[in-house]
Amino acid sequence: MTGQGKHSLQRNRLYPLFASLILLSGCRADMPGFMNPQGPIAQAQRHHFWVIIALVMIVVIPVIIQTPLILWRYRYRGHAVYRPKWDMSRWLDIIMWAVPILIVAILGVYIWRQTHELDPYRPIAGDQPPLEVQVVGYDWKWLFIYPEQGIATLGQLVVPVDRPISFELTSATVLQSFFIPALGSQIDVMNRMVTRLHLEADHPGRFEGKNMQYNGEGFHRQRFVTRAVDDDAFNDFVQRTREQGQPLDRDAYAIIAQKGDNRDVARELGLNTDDTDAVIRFSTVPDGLFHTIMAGSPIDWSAMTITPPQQGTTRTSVIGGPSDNDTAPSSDHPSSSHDRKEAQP
Amino acid sequence: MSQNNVIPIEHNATQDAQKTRHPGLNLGPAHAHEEDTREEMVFGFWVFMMSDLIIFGLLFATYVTMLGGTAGGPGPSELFEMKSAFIETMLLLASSFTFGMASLALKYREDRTRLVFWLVVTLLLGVAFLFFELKDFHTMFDNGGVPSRSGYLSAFFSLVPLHGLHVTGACIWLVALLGQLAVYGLDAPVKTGILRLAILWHFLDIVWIGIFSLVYLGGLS
Amino acid sequence: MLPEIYSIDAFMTEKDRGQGWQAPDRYEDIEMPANSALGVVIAITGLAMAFGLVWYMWWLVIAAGLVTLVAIIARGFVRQTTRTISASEVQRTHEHWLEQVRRTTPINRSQEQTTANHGLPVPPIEGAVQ
Amino acid sequence: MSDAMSSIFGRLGWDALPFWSMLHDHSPMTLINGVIATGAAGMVVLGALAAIVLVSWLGKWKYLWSEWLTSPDHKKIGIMFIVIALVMLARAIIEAVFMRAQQAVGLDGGFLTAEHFGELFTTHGTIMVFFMAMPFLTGIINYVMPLQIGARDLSFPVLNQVSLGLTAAGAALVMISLVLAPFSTGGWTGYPPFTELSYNPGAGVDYWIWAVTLSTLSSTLTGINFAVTIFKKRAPGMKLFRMPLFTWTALCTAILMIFGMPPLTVATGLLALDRYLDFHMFTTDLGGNMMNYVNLFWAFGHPEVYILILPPFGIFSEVFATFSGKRIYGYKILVIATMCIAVLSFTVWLHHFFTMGQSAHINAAFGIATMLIGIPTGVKVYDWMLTMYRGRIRLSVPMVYAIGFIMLFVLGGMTGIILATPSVDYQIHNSLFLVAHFHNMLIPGLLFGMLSATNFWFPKAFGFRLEERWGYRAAFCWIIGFMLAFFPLYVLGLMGMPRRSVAYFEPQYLPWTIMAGIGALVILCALLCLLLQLWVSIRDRHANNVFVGDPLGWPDAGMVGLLTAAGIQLPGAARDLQH
Repeated sequence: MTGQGKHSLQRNRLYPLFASLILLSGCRADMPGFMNPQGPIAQAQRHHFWVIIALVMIVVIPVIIQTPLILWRYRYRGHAVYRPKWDMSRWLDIIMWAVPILIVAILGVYIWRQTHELDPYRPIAGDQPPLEVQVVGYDWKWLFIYPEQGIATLGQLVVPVDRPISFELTSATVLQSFFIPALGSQIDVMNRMVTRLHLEADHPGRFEGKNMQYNGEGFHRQRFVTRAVDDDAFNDFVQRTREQGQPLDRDAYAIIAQKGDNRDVARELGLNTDDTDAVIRFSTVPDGLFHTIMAGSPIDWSAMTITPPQQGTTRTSVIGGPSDNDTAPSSDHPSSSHDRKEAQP
Repeated sequence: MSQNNVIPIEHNATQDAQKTRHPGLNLGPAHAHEEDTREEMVFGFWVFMMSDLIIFGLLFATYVTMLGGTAGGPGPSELFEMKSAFIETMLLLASSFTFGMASLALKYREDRTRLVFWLVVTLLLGVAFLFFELKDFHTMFDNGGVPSRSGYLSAFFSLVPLHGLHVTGACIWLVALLGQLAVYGLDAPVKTGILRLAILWHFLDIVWIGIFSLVYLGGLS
Repeated sequence: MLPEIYSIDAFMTEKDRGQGWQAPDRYEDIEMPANSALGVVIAITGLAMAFGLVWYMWWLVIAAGLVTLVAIIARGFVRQTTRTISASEVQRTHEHWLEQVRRTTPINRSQEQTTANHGLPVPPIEGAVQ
Repeated sequence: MSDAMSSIFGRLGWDALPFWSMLHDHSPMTLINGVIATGAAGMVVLGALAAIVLVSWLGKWKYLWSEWLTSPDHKKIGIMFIVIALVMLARAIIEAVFMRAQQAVGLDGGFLTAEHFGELFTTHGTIMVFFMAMPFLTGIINYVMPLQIGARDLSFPVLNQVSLGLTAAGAALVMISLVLAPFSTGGWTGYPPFTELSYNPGAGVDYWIWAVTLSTLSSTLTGINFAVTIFKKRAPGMKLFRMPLFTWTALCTAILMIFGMPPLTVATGLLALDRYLDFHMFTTDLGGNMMNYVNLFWAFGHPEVYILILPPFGIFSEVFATFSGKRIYGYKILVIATMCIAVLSFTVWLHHFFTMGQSAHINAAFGIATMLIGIPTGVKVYDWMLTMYRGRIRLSVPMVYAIGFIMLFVLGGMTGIILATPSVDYQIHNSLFLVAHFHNMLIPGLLFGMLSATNFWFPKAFGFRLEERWGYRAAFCWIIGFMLAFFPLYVLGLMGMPRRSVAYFEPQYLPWTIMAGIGALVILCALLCLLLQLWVSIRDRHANNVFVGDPLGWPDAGMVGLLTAAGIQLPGAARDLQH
């Protein structure tokens, strides 16, 4: 991405109109969100944001500038020419239609390309294979399962820097929206459905993560910290989680499934709640936990082994149908074509 | 500037009515006066039908998207009975035909007895349709086909009974019109009432054809 | 009494020519819709039904539904749906109003926001500095 | 005994009273929120009682009944619609002030409970869309459109009464929910499964469902009525392309109502079936699919925003022309642009949920379709500027609103294009940026339009002009208040602050939420200015009498009797003042 240079160039152009935004860019280092991007996706999004503003300004600026000029020039008691019956000019009309059509045409091509490029379902190319993370939304916390590592955390997501992350997401309750602004896109999570998201962090650091879709009184507390660390630190984190964490067993899960935020879970689990980040580590998770939650079927608590990596979950494949977990294909199983949720009228 | 264009000049009312007469109003030349005074009502009813059609269209679309949502419960092949659906279709088609006869009786000013006769036959056919439909639902319930069982059945029971509810409403309207006919004779409101009810009746027939083909035939094929 | 519209801005054109505010040659009776309580009934039953549904007061839902149905059917039996305003009344009102127009002093646009503004403007003149 | 009680009162119990929880729990939060809720309930009860006492004291029951409540006159029904809209506007603005105040002190806490805040944003949104905007524009169209086309009344005057009755019932239901709480916390969109019985068993969501259903039924009937009137009751010689622009926009709005309202009726109806009869349309289990709801809701929701914005476009077309002393520029172009917008509005609903995981093709296609709407809208803005060009512009009160509209609306249009870009939308969806955007369209667009129309046509309705000094103050308060309240939300959205959050933990948000809170107070001032304007105008009505009216439409006797003792004969024509 072209980054800083192009951005500040546009900034100068927009100065008179976007005083507030500029003010904001002044303290950008301090600013959360994608104006201070920490990954390629968010950086591209910031770039698009300014490109679109620059293009649309071609239509907007004349209105903002000319309206006061017209008001002054043709004011009552002014001396400008008065033509009460003038109501049509072919040339002005052609320009009026042509300019927006041209801009929309350019924008259209641009959007088509960028939408495909930044599709959250599209894997990010990288030297290393992506890190698989499974995310489950609860009222009002997020559970992160690392299927390759066989561990899980709550309240904190730890990812290695410069390695793509491939998320599989679902919700154990109502509709929610998973979002790490500094890294990139948000995506909705729904029960009985799996959505996908691909992100990458290119700076080490701590970034806010949240839920964007209102889901009850603890909504604003449904937050987590994303920690982007180097590979050694990540391995260290995995190791420590395996050693120091507690198993995600039936009792622990019952606590997670209750309504409450990270801190409530920590308190119930008997952990120190003074730590505002309230990171909760689980050393082992049941087999196929993510998909059983997604499918709403009972969890097999006897199979607490390290899960092998999920293979080849493409967007068109069916995930979590009854065949996927023969542990408990109950009769109230939904038919499972909801992986890629096509919106239909 | 103001397009509030005002010049108080007399105009020729009859000429104007000729110009704007709506083609959907088909009472015939014998009822010219009713056409002039009431054609707005019939046109308005057409517009209302369009709006109603949107409701049915959306429910059809929803039904199609929910076809997979049987959640292990009974599906079309376990629940639907072709014979009874066919009887219902025939009853409704016949009732549309008899309503057509009633419309003709009205249009050509045949005696009122004939009009009433066809209307009553239509009403009876409509009630018979409802009877069979309810019987169908009853059988479905007995076979575990209740709306709370699955998303699919919910979609079915939000679409088909809504049609039944419309038919019920149409029957009540028909009774009310017969009442008006008895009290006021064949005056303009009764005539346009019959005309509008006819539109509704044929509309419901068409919706049922949709239900029969999409829900019953589609489900059993 | 209804105007004949022959172009966009017909009224403005008439006023420009000094031909605005004409009396018609002949006045006719006009029909207006008669009062009806149906709106009020539906408002009350609609509220009652919704309130009953919210709090599970089923008797209220059924009662309100029945009243609605009866009211709509009863409305179908009403034949007196219009009232007539006689030609003489139309004429009296219209001529009184024309008289008002004649008595009112037209104002310039600079007087719009003063108490001299009684709603009658001086027509705009092409190219004039007003 | 309890059986009998429950069959009479259903599930309504003492705990529905807003001060009930206060009696059992004395924690400061409960007390503060209980006092606020009780105060609101008290205002509803006192307001209703005051109205009853006032009418009785004046001995006006018979007059109210025969001249207003049972009157089929489109002018009176229009005015009653606007009265409902103004009452609901006042309530929803006060709620907005509470929300902004909460967020201004909401770093790590605040004074409102999350539950209370949820009810506030739900009622605020529901009221503003269904019980402020819709009745307001329905009222204005009701009043003005038949006069513009020379119709003596709407095609179906009694149906018009029924529409009014249904809207009034819905508004009353929302008001009752203040006294017998709670209301839904599911937002004005009411997304399931959060609004399903299993997650929200209380009466709140049911209040929302039935209030909205009453409103949509009303609007569908209104749409039919308006469309038939415009097609069938135009004065002789008034061809379609001789209709005033406001009537054109009314026609487009009516068509959008006819086709756009049924999807919401279906959505709320199915949600009601889920909640009342244990259906599984939108539940998570047993094969339900909440995405159907989202599609249905926005198949209504997107046409709805054009239902809201097109009549103001028509109003501004009249206002710009009148106060520039000039013909409207490009009449046919404006009509065509309006029709384009109306048609395109049905093709973009998916942009309300780019983040739901559909494929990039679909997202991109809907993003581009959304931008297409920008073309005719942009053309309209330029047409209005060219209408002023070579005119003689008088900055009257309606014109101030119009200028505020044109300058601010293009900014809203720009943020709309930003939101229509799927890749960027993934960042700002569900954030305060979105909230700022649609307020940027609806306040300068819809509300300024309505207030402009009120100032513009008031003399015609009541025979005297509205006082101008307070009018200017209201207009400037609205413009400044809007900018202060909503520009910071754009910034907050870019910083990733979610909408609907009662509190937050990022200190960087604080300056902006405080600024927005100040903006909300300025808007409250604007509301007070509007009330003062009305009061002063009525007080000084004799000085501002307008005698000359417009011969279109038969004036009903007693039209303005409620407000002027003069018993004015014919309502004056505002537009004639301006030439």
